[in-house]
Parts: sequence; structure tokens; C-alpha cells
Amino acid sequence: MTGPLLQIEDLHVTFSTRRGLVEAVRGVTLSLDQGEMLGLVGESGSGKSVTGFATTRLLDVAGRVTAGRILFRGQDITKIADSDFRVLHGAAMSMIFQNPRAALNPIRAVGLQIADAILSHKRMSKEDAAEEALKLLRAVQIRDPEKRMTAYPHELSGGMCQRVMIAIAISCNPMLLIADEPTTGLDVTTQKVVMDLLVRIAADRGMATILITHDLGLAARYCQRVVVMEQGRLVEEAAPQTLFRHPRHAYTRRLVAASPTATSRIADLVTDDERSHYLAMLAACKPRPAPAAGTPLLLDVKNLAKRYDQGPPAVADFSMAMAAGESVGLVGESGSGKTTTSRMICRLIDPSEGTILFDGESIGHLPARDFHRSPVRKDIQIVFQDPNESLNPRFTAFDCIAHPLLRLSGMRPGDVLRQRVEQCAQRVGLPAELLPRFPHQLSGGQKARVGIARAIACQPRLLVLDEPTAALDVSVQAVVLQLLDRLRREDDLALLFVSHDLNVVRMMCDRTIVLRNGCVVEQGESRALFDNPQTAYTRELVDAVPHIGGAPAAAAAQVTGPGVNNVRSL
Amino acid sequence: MASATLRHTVWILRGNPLTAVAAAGVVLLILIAIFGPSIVPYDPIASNVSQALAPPSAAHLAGTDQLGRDTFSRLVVATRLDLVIAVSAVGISFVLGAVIGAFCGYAGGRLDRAVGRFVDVMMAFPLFVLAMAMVAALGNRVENIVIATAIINLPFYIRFARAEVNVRRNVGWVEAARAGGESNFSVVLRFLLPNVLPAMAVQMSLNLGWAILNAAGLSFIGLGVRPPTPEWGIMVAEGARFISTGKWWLVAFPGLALMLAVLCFNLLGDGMRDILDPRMRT
Amino acid sequence: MSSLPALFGVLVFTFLLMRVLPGDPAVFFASGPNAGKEEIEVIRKQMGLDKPVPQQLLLYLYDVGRGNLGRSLMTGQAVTTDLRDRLPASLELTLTALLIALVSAIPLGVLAALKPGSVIDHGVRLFCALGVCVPTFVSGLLLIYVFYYLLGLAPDPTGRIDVFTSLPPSRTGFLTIDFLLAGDLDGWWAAFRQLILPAATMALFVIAPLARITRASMLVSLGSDFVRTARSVGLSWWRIVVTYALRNAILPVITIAGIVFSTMLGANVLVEKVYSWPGVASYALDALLSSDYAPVQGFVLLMASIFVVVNLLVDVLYGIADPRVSI
Amino acid sequence: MRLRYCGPFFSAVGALVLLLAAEPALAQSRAETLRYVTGASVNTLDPNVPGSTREAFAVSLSTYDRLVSFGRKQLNGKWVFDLDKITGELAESYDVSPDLMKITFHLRKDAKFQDGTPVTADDVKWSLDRAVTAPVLGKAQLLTGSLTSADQFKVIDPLTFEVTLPKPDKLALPNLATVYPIIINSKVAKANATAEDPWAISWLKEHAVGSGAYVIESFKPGEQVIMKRNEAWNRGSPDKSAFFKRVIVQTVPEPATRANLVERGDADITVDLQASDIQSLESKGTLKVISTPQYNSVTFISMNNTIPPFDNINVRRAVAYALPYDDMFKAALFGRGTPLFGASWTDGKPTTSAFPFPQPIKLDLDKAREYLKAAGMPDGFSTTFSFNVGQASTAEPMAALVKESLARIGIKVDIQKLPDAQMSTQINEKKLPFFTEGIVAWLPSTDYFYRNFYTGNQRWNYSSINNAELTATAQEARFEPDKAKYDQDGLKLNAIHFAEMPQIALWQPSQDAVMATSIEGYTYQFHRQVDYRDLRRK
Repeated sequence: MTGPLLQIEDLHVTFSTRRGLVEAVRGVTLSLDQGEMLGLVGESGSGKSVTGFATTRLLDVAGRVTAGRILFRGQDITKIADSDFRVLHGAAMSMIFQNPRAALNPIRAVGLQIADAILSHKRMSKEDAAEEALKLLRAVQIRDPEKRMTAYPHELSGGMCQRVMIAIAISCNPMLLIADEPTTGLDVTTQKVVMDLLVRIAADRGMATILITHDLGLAARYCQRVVVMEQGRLVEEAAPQTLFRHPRHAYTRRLVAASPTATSRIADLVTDDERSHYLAMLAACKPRPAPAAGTPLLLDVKNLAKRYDQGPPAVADFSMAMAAGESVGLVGESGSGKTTTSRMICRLIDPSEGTILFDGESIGHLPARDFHRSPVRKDIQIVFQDPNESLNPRFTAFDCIAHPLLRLSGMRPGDVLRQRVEQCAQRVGLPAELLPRFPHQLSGGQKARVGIARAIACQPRLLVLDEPTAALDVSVQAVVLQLLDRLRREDDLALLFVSHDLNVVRMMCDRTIVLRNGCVVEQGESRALFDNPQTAYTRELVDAVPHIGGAPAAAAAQVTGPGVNNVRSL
Repeated sequence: MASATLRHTVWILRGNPLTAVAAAGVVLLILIAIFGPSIVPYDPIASNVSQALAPPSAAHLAGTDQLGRDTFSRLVVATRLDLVIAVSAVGISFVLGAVIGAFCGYAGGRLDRAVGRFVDVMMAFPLFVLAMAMVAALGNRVENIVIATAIINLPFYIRFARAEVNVRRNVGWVEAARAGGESNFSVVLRFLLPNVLPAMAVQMSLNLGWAILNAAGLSFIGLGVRPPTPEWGIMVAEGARFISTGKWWLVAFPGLALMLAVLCFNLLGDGMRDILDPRMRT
Repeated sequence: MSSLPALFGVLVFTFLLMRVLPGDPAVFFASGPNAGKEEIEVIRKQMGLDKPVPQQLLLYLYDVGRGNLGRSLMTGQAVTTDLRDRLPASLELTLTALLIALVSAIPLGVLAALKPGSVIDHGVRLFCALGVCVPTFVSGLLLIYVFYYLLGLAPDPTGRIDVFTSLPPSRTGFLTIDFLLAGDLDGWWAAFRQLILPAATMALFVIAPLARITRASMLVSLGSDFVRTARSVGLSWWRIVVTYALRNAILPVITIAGIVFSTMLGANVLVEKVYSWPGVASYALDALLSSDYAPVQGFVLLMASIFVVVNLLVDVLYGIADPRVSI
Repeated sequence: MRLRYCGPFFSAVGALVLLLAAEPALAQSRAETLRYVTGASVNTLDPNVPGSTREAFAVSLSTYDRLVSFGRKQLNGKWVFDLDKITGELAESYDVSPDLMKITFHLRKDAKFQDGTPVTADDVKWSLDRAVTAPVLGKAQLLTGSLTSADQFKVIDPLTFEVTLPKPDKLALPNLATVYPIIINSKVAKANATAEDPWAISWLKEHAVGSGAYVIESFKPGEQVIMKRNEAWNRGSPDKSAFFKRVIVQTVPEPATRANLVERGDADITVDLQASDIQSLESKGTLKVISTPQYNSVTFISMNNTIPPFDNINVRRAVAYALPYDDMFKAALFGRGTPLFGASWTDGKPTTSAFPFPQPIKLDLDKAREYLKAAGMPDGFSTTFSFNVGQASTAEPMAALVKESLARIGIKVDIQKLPDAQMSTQINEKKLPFFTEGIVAWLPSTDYFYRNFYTGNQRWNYSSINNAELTATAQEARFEPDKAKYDQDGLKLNAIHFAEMPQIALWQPSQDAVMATSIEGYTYQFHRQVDYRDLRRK
């Protein structure tokens, strides 16, 4: 067979929604050779996943390929009947999805699920299929594969589920593998292990792979060629090094700039022309005055613990201190107790043990139920992770921002309030004409701004940020991070930044605390901590972070080496 | 917002002609309930024994009953009472259930467990028998039928509200409201309840039909509204006695009215669920 | 175990509710043409109604604790005997109805979910909506009228078995099963024919909720990531729909079926009445109308216990069907 | 593929249709079986047990014998029981002493209990002793025939039995023909008696040990009773056992279903159908419908004479003239019964000494308004009219008409429908001001009616009337041996009834027995059920 394995020509995909037809992919053309690994990068809504689903014909009912061709091994697969496509699925092309646990049938043992996939294309007995499945489990390096055969997805970790998913996808040795955000929901350390495995398997079996991701670093690290998409269109295509060092298209430039690296600073997150504007603004800020001697710490937390009826304690022993205007990062994998800690400090839940001193006064003993009456309430505010869930669907943006002002600053509805809300909106860069809108009429970034405006409306002194940018695209994240940094400088606001994204924490925070299983593992000045981790756990976290330009494309070949065999089994 | 909802509603209705028909039916029912008594051709309780058991004709569109009363007029006039019974019964359990359930779902802990126990007790009752017993105990007046129906509905609403609130209690905007200085009490009342109401309204619409049937069942047993007040359930129950003698109109028309009303409410509830959450439609 | 307080609550509440009933059973049952004050007193004493209510309650609880639910004045039998004799009838009817409902509701729900928004979907929805909007007593009477009176296809609606068929030795109390055990196929046939109309009447009313939940959970299931996975590796249509989607979708159906079963048992009063079915619900209804306390209390207790058992059963079934739940 | 989904559904539907289509083979000889369907259920085998139903009475008539039974007579071409003709049942004959104080019964020599042991005077003595001393229903009934104590019963020899009366009482003998004084196999009963229950009341509830025409084969309270013929029984006419080999008494609560069953030939006979069904069955002509006025029962509209405003005689009269009798009769009963209104006698002088009797009242709103004015309530008043759920099919249309008609003279009526138990309780407590109820007298003589339904503070005195003259006259009539004087008393009582208008007698409803054309021998019985022993198949 000559020619590329997959050739997409002028692909158009349209969705019929309640607002009419929406064109999600508008004329994408790309090709993929056998054994090649292609990165398909873009922010949400760029059409990257739709392209993947259109290729494997797994689009939602509402979506339809309206124009273009998809040539697979020279055959236009948009023309073949659904029933014939079944032969291709799994056997010739397969797919790996985001959120591996949901992608597996929750009530069927994983061994059977792999066997199902095998049996759908090969004639063999159930016993043989089970044998084959076991081999595949070994191939994806699951520990105790015999035992895992009968396990159900809920009994496996996210990383293991993704391995099972990979086993299913490769079970019939397809020529094309499309991985749609395969590591997005996973912890950093797991991400790396899974990606390494995936790449090695693809290389071993000579499969062509399309890696669909929003993470430029990830694509840079593993792919030979990267394609950038924006709003359904393909804007740039190049080798990773070229793309990241010399992006040609404006969008790519912005994207590259906004992706944090091991060395980038907040100011670096925008393109050069915008940076000066930001720097000028920074310069206008007064330098922070040194605190007077004897001023108590803003926050002093000692031996905080939270236990629930069942299970191990969510937080076992947590102590920290921070001064006014300081920013502290709180990092750790999921389940490490970050969120619980942040809620306790915010006084939204009651700690089981320990003390919280705010401004030298104990606030830990006030029950969370009554804390809304405490004068300290307006000094500690919080910004939530998911902007979609953090705004009351029945409140307009104005109501959301006005709410704490009405409740905590004792303001009355009227012009003063209106001015104050508009002022807050302006500070976070939210156009005043968006204020009467309801959350569902705002974009993710706009919602995030409303959330921040609400939190700073009462001029708090401590702002807890619970993964404030986790759900945002990098370009939006860059803007939000700059905004937060600026607010900190302008208002002398202390930030407690909860995140799993080490790059972000490194940029944003003076100091960083690493949590694991509810205990502090390590803490210290951010840069020092990341440059020279003292514990194995922190080192693992740091190593796992993909960096743009950090690793050359050739790294993909390296990681297939013997070193991979002693990866942490998750 | 309003226009968006409207547009969305229109979009849903176009895909669901049944819902549109049901909505029209409900509107018609309400109009009949309001204006019916003033437009009927005959006095619904005036007897005319010489005209008894006349089959449908031009003079009596739906025939006459044992006392020569015009079935059509009775049907039309009964609409108001039936709607009032259904709406007030469901309304009471809706309001009580939403408030109790919301607070329990939010508070959790001992109160929640206690109320949960109570709901368990209620659910363990054979509910129709409970309604019968209550009406028998309190006397078969309209208000007692309403109370009995409301009480047997209550546990469902409590559960529903509880579950709905429970999934939202730790959602960002609820925590934000608390961080914004809202007491737990007003978080439930001003934040959670308004957000739970639409889903409950769907439940309510489905329940309206059920409440009408419930009243009809009570009438069949003999524990319904007092005669000679026209009410569909009683009319069906009375008419059922004449099925075997071929006086079909006595059961057919009230039965049809009952059926259509319940059908409209059910389909409308279904459709409303579409409007709120297409995935959950059933 | 945790349901014991609920049962206790039901017990006490029913007791009190029955005492609130304005009817005096003694007067009602002393309704011989010449019943005098004396006779009424005799009955009152017999029923223990001459004692203060709290004492009656304690006595009642003591009796219940010993498995004595009192006597029915209506049938003259111990309530436990009556309930034991009649429960199999109700259970057989309800289970059959549930079976009919499930057998029709699940395919209907699946069909509707496979083509949401299609004519089939709307058709199923309309059919289900029609089923729930006809009161059971009307559909029951109509079915009798059509199938028995007009067409003569169904046997006379007078209970579980036509009187001329001799009964099999009672082992389970379920006639259809007892006949099979006795190897009497004609008898089985007769019992089954009697069962089918009332069961269909009841089933008609519960198809809707079951089909609804099947459709809803099937939609969720079909739209889920794991079905997409199954499609992505090319599993057959049948396997995707049945093994992957339906098996997952059936979980909520189990829960609803449990609830439906309990409600049916309590709500089949009207069906039993219409078909002269000698079950517990019609027994309770007659007792209620004549203020015969003991049977009503016994019935409610029985229903509550069944409710508890059914819930337990549903939990067990759910645990078997869903490995994520540990029982 | 999709069709395979529908598979189970369609095959289930198909199976259903097939099942319903097949006809079962009738196992038993249908002709020799009587299948009787009824609304209520047989709840005891001993009619004496408090709470016994009419259906239980009917069964006990077949399973037990009494000393005597009522004869029958023709009334308008239909057979009804005859209060005045007492024939022997277990007694071959009886003598009444000239002073009417002593009755001697000579028992049949060949009479045997169902277990084969002979019936002796000792059994009779034990059974009657039980009826008057044990806490059973018989006690209150036999009282009306001056049978109150065990001392009155004497065994002369094994086949001779004597009853002594304190006073000559016309109702003594008829009382022994009612359902309660059953003759029980005393040896068996005593063997099953206990210290707390010396009269074996709870045992006899579930066991019939009599000498009657039928033997209980199976008894399922609330469902059905199946009886088989007692071949040894020869008290039938003439000296034969009963006709049917087997009798099935089955409970079918829905009257329409009962009508269907008889119409389709699945049941042989039933009573207590709805008037509308009977009318249509009658017009179809495929069945035999025998309608007998229940001449021992009356349906009333009752007013409590002690509760204002019904304590005012003019109010009662106003109500009496404001009721739409004809409409009520037609709408509620479809005209099936004997009206007790619209008589033509004048001046308050009744023409009959019998009770119940038609009164000269009819709908006359002007007259009603006059009476209301005379009562000082020209603008009317408000009241509640109650009836019983169990009687809804007749009472409900009636109530609607009452409400409508009384509204015309300014009386506002609220209708209250009460579950049966509540209704009886409230009547007993004399709390209902205005309601409809019926009465039945097993021994329908004028004095019996007046004594039981118009005197004393008892449940059956619906109107709570307390009229000294009425009470005295009724008592006097009870022991009045002279027919002419008795008639005098009857006329006087009826005149008082009309003058006082304590309650308004509406009609005697018909007892409609619907049966297959092949069934013969139906007789209207005092207990308003079918006596299975009477029936034959052509």
C-alpha cells in the first residue's frame, strides 16, 4: 500500500442543535502515515475531538459529516454503510477516551470486556479469548493481570482503567489509534506513565496514532508532528520544535505563550505585544510595605484534621502559616486532602481537630453553620474550581457579584451598589454589558471572572483559590492568572492557591506546600522546591510535568527503553 | 432569558407534538374550569326524572343519568372541582415536601435521619388504604380528600426534594453563597429551593393526574365527594354500575374526561421534563 | 434491622388511626334485627374496646409480639389465618401482573430509547400514558365486559379458580404452581385463565412507570462512554444493546420494580374488588368500611413487612446485578 | 433486529389471546349443582354469632334444622313465606295448650344428625338453652317471643319436648322458626366446649353439626361455601331430600358481575342486584326474574324527633309533603317495589291495621310551605341528610332528589355519605338528624313493628319517638289474643303514626331473585336470602 494511512480532505462536520446548525469542523485536511504519531492540539471548541470522532464514526446522533472525504487505506470511509463500518472498528482503527473509568462498562469484568472486543473480530473460543485478554493485560503492564481479569472498573485506579482501555483498543491490532485526551483526568504522575506506555505500544506494534489534546506540552513531548486547530479550522502544522520555537500563526503564538513552562513567569503568558501592557501595569503597583513588627500572621493553621465516619481521615495533620499579601500553593494528587483543607480554612466545613488563627484570632472554633455572622466572613473568600458550577443558574452576573456586598458589606440595592458591582467587574475585566446575563449565557472565562469578581467584591484579605483554572483553556487560564496576580499586588491580598498543576503553582506562589494522604510532605519556597525536591514524591510530581520544548520529539523513542519497566504501578 | 426559554420551549414542542397537544389540553381544562359553570346548557344538579337515562342526543350531548341530569353539564361543571382537588392536594404536598425535603437534604445528620425514618414509615404503608382510612376517619368532605391525597403524596416529594438538594449541597454556587455570608437557612430557601423547583414541577404535573385518579378511586369505594356534587370519579363509579345494561354513556363520557385530563397532565409533565433536561425524559 | 422502627411506627400509627374512625364496630356487628345495648356491650368486650386506648394499644402490641393479630369480626377468623389464606392470592396476582408489566415494559422502553423522538418513541409514550390514565376499576370492568360478557373468552371473574375445578394440595398457595406440582395441567390452565385478566388490568397501570424508567436509563446507558467504547471496538449491535446498554439500564428498573411491587400490593384493592379476587387488599377494604379494626391493622402490618422484605430483596438483586454495590 | 425485541411482547400478547380463547371442560355435572352468587360473604356457620351475615343465615337454614319452619303462601302469584302457617321441621307435630301457655313438640322418629346419631329432645333442650342463655344473637330475638329462660324448656321423653310460656304470646312459635334456634348435635358440641366457652360458640363458628339438608364440604369465609346434599334428610317436600346434590355459595361483590354471571349461565341464581340491571335482564327475557315486595321491610326517610327542628311536628309534616315521592321511586328503585305513599284515605283514619301501610302523603309544596310557616320557620333551615355507602346505588339518587326538592321550600340539605359502620354507630348514638335507612322484621306483625321500631331508646327506633300512647297500645296488642281487638289496636297505632309523622315510610323495595329459567321453587324468605332447599332444576 502506498500513500498515507489516513487522509482527511476538506472535512466538514455539522451538528444540529436547538440553536440551529453549528459547523464544528470546517474544512480540515490532514494526513497520517503508517506508524506516525500526530498531535492534534487545540482549545475546547476547536473541533479536534469532533475530527477524531468523525474519523472513527462515533459522532453523536446530532453530528453529521457534511462535506469532505476521509480516506483510510485509500478507501473513503464516509461512504460505507454503518454495518460495514463495524468491521473496521477495533480491527482497523480504535480509540482511547478521556475519563477511562466511564469508558468501561461498570458491571462487566474487565477481562470479559477485552475478550468481547477480541471475539467481535476473531473466531475463537471464549477460553482462548480470555487467554488473549490476559496477554493484553500483561502487555499494558498491569500488575497481577490474572487477578485483574475478574476485576470491575470501580476496583481499579484511573490509570489502570486507562491501561485496560488501551488493552481493549489494541486487542485486534488496529493500524490506527486515536487517543482523545487520554490522560486529562489523571494525576500528573499517572499521566506520564500512561503516555509512555501508550507511545511504546504504538511504536512496538507499528500503529499510527493521533493524540488529541489541549496540552501543548504533552503533544510536544510525544509527537512527531503537531497540528493546531482553532474553531474548526486547521491553523498550523509543523514539527513540535519548530512549532513551539517559531510559531507562525497568531493563534498558535498566543497558545504557545499561554502554556506555562518550567521557567515561564506570569508575565510570559501572553504574546510579546500584550506583555508590555501587563508589565506597565505591574510597575504602577506600589511595592508591598514590610509588615510592622508584631503584626500577627494573617493565617496560622495548626494540626488541622478532618475525619469522617468511614474511611481514613481526609486530612490527618496540616499546619501552615502565611502573611498578608503572600501567595501559597497547595499541591497534591487527587485525594490528598487539598480541597478539604481549603474548605476548612474557608470555614465552610468544621475541622475535627486543630486551630485556625486568622489575624491572631481563633476562628476554627466557630461552627461553620454560624460563621456567616462572623465579622471575619468577608475577609476570607473563595474562588471555585468549575466556573460552570460556581454560579447560581438563577442569578445574573450582577446578582452574583452583588450578593456578598448585600450580605457582608451591608449595602442596599441602589446606585451605590451598582457602581460597586461595575467597578468589581471592571477590575476583573468583565464588560459591564455582560452583567445582566445569566451564567449559561457566559463563556467559561467570563464565568471564571464573575466568580473572581464575586470573591473580591468585599475586599477580602485572604482568597482561597480551589483549582481556579483547571477547567479553563490555557489562553483563558493565562488571563485569569495574570488577573489574580495583579489583584494580589494591588490589594495586598493573600492567596492560597490549591492546584494540581505544578507549572501554575510555580509561577503564582511564593511558597508551596505538598500534600499527600492528608499530610504535609514538603514545603518551601516554590522555585527551590521545584528545582530541588527533597522527597521522592515531590520529585515524581515534578518529573511528570510535561514541558514544551523541554523534551525533544525523540524522547518518545527514549521512553520505550528499559527504564519504563520499573514504572510505578498505579 | 425569557426569550431563550421561549425559543427553547418552541423547539421542544416542535419535536414533541404530543406535548403541544397536552399543553393545549391543560389550557382548555383550565378554561373549562373557570368558565364551564356559566356556559353549561343545564343545571348540573337539577333532576328531571322523566328524562332519566336518555342516551346521547342533540338535547343532551352526553345523555342523562339516573335522575335525568344532563351528563354533559355535569362533566363540564365537575372540571373545576376535580382540578381544585388535584391542584390543592398536590400543591400542599409539593410545598411541604419541598421545604421539608430540602432542609433535610441540606442539613443531613440527625434531622435527616429522623425525617428519613418518618418517610420510611409513610412509604411502608399501603398508601391507597391509608388514604381510604384517613377519609373514613375524617369524613368524606372535599378538604379531607385533599388532605388524604396530600399526605400520601408527601413522602415522594420529601424524597425527591431531598435527593435533588443533596446532590447540590456542595456545588460551587451553594458554597459561594455561604462564603458570601448566607446562613444555611436562607441558602436552602433562597438558593437551593428555587433551583429544585423546576424538576419538582415536572413531578407535580405527573402527580396531578395521579391525584385525580386517586380521588376517583376513593369515589368508587364510596369515600369520595358528597353527592349530588358532580365529580368525574363519582360519575365514573356510578356509571360503572350501568355498563352491563348498555347505558354506556354514563361511564364512557366521564371516563373519557378523566382519562383525557390525566393524559394531558402526564404528557405535559413528560414534555416539561424535556424542556428541563432532554436526557431525563421518560 | 434498620426497618424495625419503621414497622413499629406503622403499627402504632395504624392502631391510632383505626381508633379515630368514627364507626363503632360493636354497633355495626351487632346489627341483628334486635341487637340491643347488651349485645353491643358483649361485642365491645370481646374486642377489648371497653378498655382505655393506651391500654388497648399495649395489649395489641403484646399480642402482635406473640404473633397474634386479633380476630376479624367480619369473617370470624383469626386475622393471621385470614391473611395467610389470602396472601398467596394477592401475591400470585401481583407477581403475575408485575411479570406481564416487565415483559412488556422493558422491550417498549428499549424500543423507545433506541429511536428517541421517533414515531415509535411517541407511540410508546402515548400507550404508557393511556395505561396510567384509566382508573383500574374502569379498565377492570371494561375488560370483564368485553372479554367475559361480550366475547366469552375469559372465565367468569369470580376469584382464583372456577368452582368446579378441584383444588390441588396446597403447597405454595400459588395455584398455578400448586397445579403444576400436582401435575394437573387442566387445573393449571383453569387457574391461569382466571389470573390473566386481573393481572392484565393491574399490569396496564404499571407498565408506564416501568417503561419510562427503562427508556430513561436506556437512553443514559446508550449515551454513555462505555457504549461508545463498545462501538469503537466493533461489538455487534445485539451485544452493545443487550450486554452493554440494557444490563446497565436494568439497574434502576430493579429499584422501581420493587417500589411498583409494593405499591401494587397495597393498591390492588380496586382490582381485587372488581374481580372478586380473594386477596388481602379487598379483605382490608371490607374490614375498613365496617370498622373491623384487627384485619385492617393486620393488613397494614403485613404490607409494611412485605415492603421491608421487598426492599431487602431489591437491595440483594441490585447487589448481584451491580458489582459496585456491596451488600 | 428490532423485531426480535418485540418478540417477547408479541408472544405474550398472543399467548394471552390464545389462553382466553380456549374453553375449559366442565368437570362436574352442572345440572345437579346449584351455584348461588351473593354480594356479602358467609362469615360463620353458626348464625348466632354476633356479626353474622344474611348469607350465613341462609347457609345455616340448610345445614341445621329448627323445630318448626314457616309455611309458604302465594302473594300476587309469587311464593312468599307465611308467618301464620308454622309447619314442623324436626318436630313432626306440635300441640298448643288451650290457654296458649304450653307448646308440646313431637320429634320425628327418623331424624338423624349428619353424623348419623338420632336427634333427641336433649339436643333440642341444649340448643334452645344455648339460644336464650349464651351471649348470642338468638337471645335478643327469642325474647320477642317471651322465650327468655332455660326453665321454659322441658324434656318430656326422648321424642317429646315442651315449651312453657309466661303469657300467651303469638310470636313464641314463629320465633322458633327463625334462624337462631337451630338444633345442634349437643354431644359433639359439648365435647368441643371449653371452660370459658361452655356453649362452644367459637367452635361452632367453623363447624356445623346439625341435621340439615346440606353438609358443609368446604368453608372459606369471605370467599365461598360448598355444601353437599345430606341424603338422609327427608324434610323436603314431599318427604324427600333436597334437589341439588351440591350447592356453591360464592361471594362476588360487584352486583354487575353477579348479573353477568347469571346471564351467561355461570351462576344459577342471585339476589340483591341493582334495580337497573334487573330491569334490563327482565326485558331481555332470557332469565327468570321473580320480584317480591319485601313485605316485612320498609325504607324510611327518618327524622330524629328529639333533635331540633325535627322535634317540631310541623317541620316533619313539611318534609313529608315536600318529598318528590314519584321521582324518588322511579330514580332509586326503577319502580321496583310497593309504594307506601299516595294513599287516598282522609281525616287521619287509616283503613288498615297492618304495618307497613300506605299513607296519604304526596308531593305538595304549598302544603309543605304552610307547615313550615306553622312551625315558625317560613324561611326554612339547614340540615344534613345521611345515608350509607353500602346503599349508595339507591340512596344516592334519592338523596339528590331530597336535597333538590327541599331546597324549594327553603330547607338547605347537605348530603353526607357514611361508611356503614359509621352510619350504624351514629344512628345508635342518636346523632343523625335526618337520614334514610331501612328496617326488616322477621316476624312482621303490626305490634312487632311498633314495639321494635318505635319504642325505647334503642338503635332501631330511628325517629327516637317516645309516645306513651303508642308504647302502651303496642304492648297491649302484643298479648291480645282477639283478632278484632288486635286490629283495633293496629288501626290506632297507624293513626298515631300518621298524626305524629315520626318518620316517613317510602316504600317496600322488591326482592328480586334472578335465576336461570330452569330453576323452580323460589320462595321469598323472611331473611331475604334464598332457601336452597326450596329450589329444583327443571
